[in-house]
Formats: sequence, structure tokens, C-alpha cells
Amino acid sequence: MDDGNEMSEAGPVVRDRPGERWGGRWNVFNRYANPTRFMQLSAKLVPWFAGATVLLMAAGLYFALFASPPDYQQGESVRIMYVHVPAAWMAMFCYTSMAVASAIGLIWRHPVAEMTAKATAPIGACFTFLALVTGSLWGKPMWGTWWVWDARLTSVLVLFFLYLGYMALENAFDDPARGTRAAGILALVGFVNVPIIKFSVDWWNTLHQPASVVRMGGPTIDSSMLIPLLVMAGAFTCYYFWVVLVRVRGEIIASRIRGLRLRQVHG
Amino acid sequence: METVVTFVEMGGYAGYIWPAYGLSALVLIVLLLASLRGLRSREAALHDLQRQDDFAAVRSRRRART
Amino acid sequence: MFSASALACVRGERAVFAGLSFTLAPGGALVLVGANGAGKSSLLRLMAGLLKPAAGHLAWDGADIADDYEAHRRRLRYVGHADALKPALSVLENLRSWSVLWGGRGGAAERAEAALEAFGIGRLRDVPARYLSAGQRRRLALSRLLVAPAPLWLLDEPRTALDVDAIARLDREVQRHRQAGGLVVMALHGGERPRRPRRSILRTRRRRPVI
Amino acid sequence: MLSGFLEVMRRDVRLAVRQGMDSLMAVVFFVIACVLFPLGVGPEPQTLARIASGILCVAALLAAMLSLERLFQADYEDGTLEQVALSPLPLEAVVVAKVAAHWLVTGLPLIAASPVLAILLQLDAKSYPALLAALALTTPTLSLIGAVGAALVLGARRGGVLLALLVLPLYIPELIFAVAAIDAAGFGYPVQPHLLLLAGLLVAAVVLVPWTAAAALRQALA
Repeated sequence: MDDGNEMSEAGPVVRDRPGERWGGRWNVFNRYANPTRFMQLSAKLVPWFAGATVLLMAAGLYFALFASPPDYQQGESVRIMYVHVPAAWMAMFCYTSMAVASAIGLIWRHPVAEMTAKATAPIGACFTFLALVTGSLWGKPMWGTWWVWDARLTSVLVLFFLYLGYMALENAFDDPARGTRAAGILALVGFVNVPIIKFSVDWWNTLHQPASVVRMGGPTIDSSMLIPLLVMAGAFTCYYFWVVLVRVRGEIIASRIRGLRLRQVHG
Repeated sequence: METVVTFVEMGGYAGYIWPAYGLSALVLIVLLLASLRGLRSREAALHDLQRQDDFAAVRSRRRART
Repeated sequence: MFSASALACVRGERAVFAGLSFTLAPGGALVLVGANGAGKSSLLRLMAGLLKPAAGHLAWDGADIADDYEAHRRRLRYVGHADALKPALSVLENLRSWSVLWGGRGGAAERAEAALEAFGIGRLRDVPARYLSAGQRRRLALSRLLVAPAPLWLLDEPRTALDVDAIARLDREVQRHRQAGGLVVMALHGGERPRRPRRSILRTRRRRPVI
Repeated sequence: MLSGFLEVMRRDVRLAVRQGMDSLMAVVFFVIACVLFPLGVGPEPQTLARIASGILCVAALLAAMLSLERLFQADYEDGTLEQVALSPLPLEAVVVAKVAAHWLVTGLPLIAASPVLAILLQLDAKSYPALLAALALTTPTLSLIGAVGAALVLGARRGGVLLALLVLPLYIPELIFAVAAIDAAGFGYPVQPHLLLLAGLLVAAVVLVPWTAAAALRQALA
């Protein structure tokens, strides 16, 4: 070194141009994802999803509570199915989207994908919770008990734990980027494990088959029941997109706030 | 009137059906409102911060000029 | 030849530095100075491949290190803030593990003992590391540099806790390493000044460079 | 490469032996947890014999999980982890070496202690071989899956409780198949299918875990 290595000196280090409102992260990953574009797009989409949710929900409730006939075996209690089954579907759907978004976030470091995974978790947890509680409320009149260790109920319960683990890990770090990456890996690990857990619980259930269980959701389903089911599922899906867009917008703004705060601290 | 009563009774399953629907509505609405409120408050916070930031930028530029 | 072009580092969501470039030829040394939080340690961790640059490249003989981190790991020794010692193991046991990891089993103990001698702690070889003073721990951590040859040394504030004798030993080893064509990048902590002004100094500073 | 792998393993085993009590803690926990059950459900031999397999497996699972918290934590805190990550040994191999060492110092003692506890819990004598085989196949998988969790919680607040929340749901298949194997032996049914499933899970874990845990460690170091 004394022998005179050429070396350019470090230039100005934080780019401090007025146009760059929030930290270096976005500047760097602009080529992959543009939260600004997402903000514009989501602002247009939110009202549409909100409207679709309200309309489909109203139609779904009408079909579910008025227009569909009572089941010949289960009577009126079958109406619980129209919230229970779509909620259970959404529980799976949300977990899948969370895993896919996490994978995109981890592989391509796509910030909007990371935020989508983070925003999906509480929604999925709520749907899972609803699937469990409505299942329990349906089980009481059908099976005479609030809870049976049925394979499906047990799997959904485990899924609920996976959501809780994801959210707990996400929140356990002082550095939000760190939490998102760790939770993303967990989401993928959980995603690989869900089929194994499902299989093991099925296996376990056949070993310990409780005698009194009436199997839910018979093999055939009448169209008079299918329509409310599908409409409610559509309503829940639109609801998911509505809320997830709102939450991702919130995440983007939160990261802009963090960028500004860091600039206040570090100049 | 009678149809309303039979509707509400739900063939004797009222105690299960209405809690199921009510709880679902409650959870979904609370989640929605919480998400919307979170977004609003962050938007407001960002707005404040940006104003401070612009103000500080203007001031430092003015100082640099003098 | 180790070089960086337009390197940028983002920690958390904060840009630590950006647009940083340097070239280091065989036998060269680079001294990093700068205030706390200016990114000296981050730069060393980038050079080690522990962190990925947010923008820019680090290249060894023209090849981007990101293309082959495994090869890059083989040519570097990194001494960070943590001494990476196990208090329950003896000084020699501690160092022998690293000697095996970097240089293979053959002669691992001998290489470790020679390294301990070079840093003046050969007589402590059988003492459990929990009894060492801070300076002795640091000497042991620095001994890792010598257990197997590697062309690139990355030292993060290596003189912390060292006494005059140890600093002289470190300087001698650095000198010897460079004479053999090795490269050294060394971060100095706040108050320290590089002793010879002609050495290349890279100031990692936020905002304006003050040279 | 092999010498480096063995060195990491040997160093961890040596550390565990030097710090004797630390690794025995898992076994002690296992014993105490198993002893609590008869006190809780009553001493009737029939009752105990019926639930013995479940108690043993749940307690073994909890003991394995509790001991996992320190798997990477100490190395993370004292800088060893970043040095190992910079060594020529791939991080995946480091994970396997450390998990193997962890299994030697906690999994093996658990297996060794299990027959004694099985006697205390009145487990059917026919089930003993199945118990040992099931634990021998389960404990390595528990260590492997737990390693991913331990790597993910590095640097987190409340790492221990968090680790339980992350890892216990993933342990469910292990628990189910292990208990099924032991029970099947007790009832005189074939044990093999359950053991094969456990072996399959072990193989899957051996393939997938090092890779995942290494990714988790890298992001913890970054």
C-alpha cells in the first residue's frame, strides 16, 4: 500500500437527492418491483374489490339464509356450512398465497411480495379461526359435542398454529426486514409440511376412529346448496383481496415512514 | 310476523346458526376496520413527516445559500 | 487483485454507503477509518461475502465474488469483533478446530502451535480459554490468520485490547503477509490513526467525504 | 471436507461433554416430565399402560425441543457461526454436523433412558423393541426439524417460546407415527408400516433440512 495502490476515494455515501423520499432500499430494487406503481394500481383496484365484496356478500347471505332449502338430514343447521366451508377454503388459499408470496420475496427480493406475505397472515389466521369456531358450532348440533378430533378439524387447528407461528416470528425481530425473511422461510417450511401433517392426521384418525362421527359434507351436493356456497366463497375471496391490498398499502407507507425516520436520525 | 319468528328460530338451530354468522361478521368487519384504520393513521403520519422533511430541506437550503 | 466498483450497502432499510470503489493489488493494504456507524464493519462483511451488496460488485482477479462464494471463502480470513472462542476448550483446542477446517487434518496441531507462538501465547496452549484476558483472547482470535495461508485478510479493529507487544506482533505478521503478496483490509476504530500517512485510506463517511 | 465435518461434530460433542450438565438437562427433563404423568392421571397400571406410549413420545419430543434452543445460539453470539460460515465447509454440512452432535449428546441419552421410564409407566413388554426403534428413527428427525426452527429464531426476542410455537406443529407427524408404532406392537399388529413412514420422514428431513437451515442461518448472519 505504501507502494502506492491506486484507489478511488469513497464518494458521497447516502444519495441525498430531493426526489428520493425513502431510504436506499427502493432505489436499489426498483428494477424488480416498484411500490409506487403498486400504490397507483391498488388505489384503482380497492374500490372494485370493496364493491364486489359487498354485492357478493349480500347475494351470498340471501341465498344462504333465505333461498336455499334446509338439508333433509341436518335441517336448518346446514346453513352454517355456507360460512364454514368458504372460511376453510380461504384458510388454505391464504396459506398458499402466503407461501407463494414468501417464495417470490425470498428468491427475487421483491418487496411487494414480501409485504403481501406479511399482510396475508392475519387474514388467513382470521379465516382459520372462523373455520374452527363455525365448525364447532356446527358440530354441537350434529355430533352432540363442541369438538371432535376429526381429521379435518385437527388439520385446521394445526394450520391455525402455523399462522400463529408465522406472525410471532414476523414480529420477533427489531429489524423488520429480518423478520420478513425469517418468516418467509418458515412459511415455505410450513407449506411443505402441511400435506405431511394432513396425511399423518388422517392416518391417526383412521386408527382412532370415533364411533359417533357423522361424516360432514356428503358425496353429492345439490345445486341449491352449491350456489350459496360458491357465492359466499366468491365474497370471501374478494374480501381477501380488498383487505390484503389495504394492508399492503399500509406496509408500503410504513416503510416510507421508517425511511424518513432513519433519515432524521442519520442525516 | 310468524315467518320472521320461524326464520329467526332456524328450525331450533338458532343458537348455533346466528352465533356462527354473527361471529364471522364480527371478525371480518373488525379485521377490515383495523386494516383501514392502520392505513389511515400511517398515511397521516407519513404526511406529517414529509411536511417536516420538506420544511427541513428548505431551511437547510436557505442556510446553505446565506 | 481485489477490487470494488460502485458498492452500496443497505442495512435494515438504511443506506449505509453507496458508490464506493477501490482496487487493491497483491501486497496491498487498505485501512478503513470513519466514525461509528459509517459502515467500516459492514464493508468488511461485504468483502467477506457475509453481506450481499445492494448494488455494485466486488471482484477478485476480475471475477465477481458473487459468482463463487465458496472459492472466495477459501481465500479469506476474517477477524471480526467477536473472538469466536469456546471458554470450555483450551487455547490449542480452540485454534486446532480452525486449523483443521482451513488447512485439513494433516499437521493441524503443529500449524496451530506455530500460530500461537507467533502471537506470543504458545505457553498458554493448555489453558482453558475462559481464563484468558481480553488481550489474550484477541491474540488467540488473530492466531486464526496464521493456521493456513490465505491471500486476503479482513481485520475489523484488530488492535482493540492489544498491548504494545501484541500490536508489534500483529504488524510484523501483516508485513510478512504483504511481502508474500497477500492483501490486508483493516478497519481502525475511531480514535486510531494510521501510523504511516502514505498508506491508502478509505474513509467510509456518510454524505460528504472529508479527506 | 470430511475432516472439517468431523471436526465440527467432534468439537460440539467435546463442548457438550465438558459442560456435562447442559446436555443431561434434556434427559432429566424427560424423566421428570414422564414421572409427572402418573401423579396426574393416577397410578392404575391399566390406565398408565394405555397412555404410556403417548407420554413417552410427547415427553421425548418436548425434551428434544427444549435442548435445541442452544443449538446455534451460543455460536451465533460468540462469533463462531460467522467464522464457520466463512470456512471452506459448506454451511449445509455444518448444519448436519451440528445436528449429528446434538443427537449424539441428547437423542441417544433419551433413547437410553426410555426403557426405564417405560417400566415406570407400565408399558406392555411387547412394545419395547418398537419403542426403541421408533425413538431411534424419531429423535434424529426431531433434531433436524428443530434445527430449522433454531436457525430461524436466532437473534429474536423470546427465542425459546417462539421456537416451541414454530416447531411443535411440525413435530405432529413424528408424534403420530411413533405412538402408532408403539401401540401397534402392544396390540400385536404389524409395526413395520409405521416405522417405514418414520424412516421416510427421516430421509426427507435429511434431504431438505440442511438446505433450509443453512438458508435461515445465512439470513441470520446477513
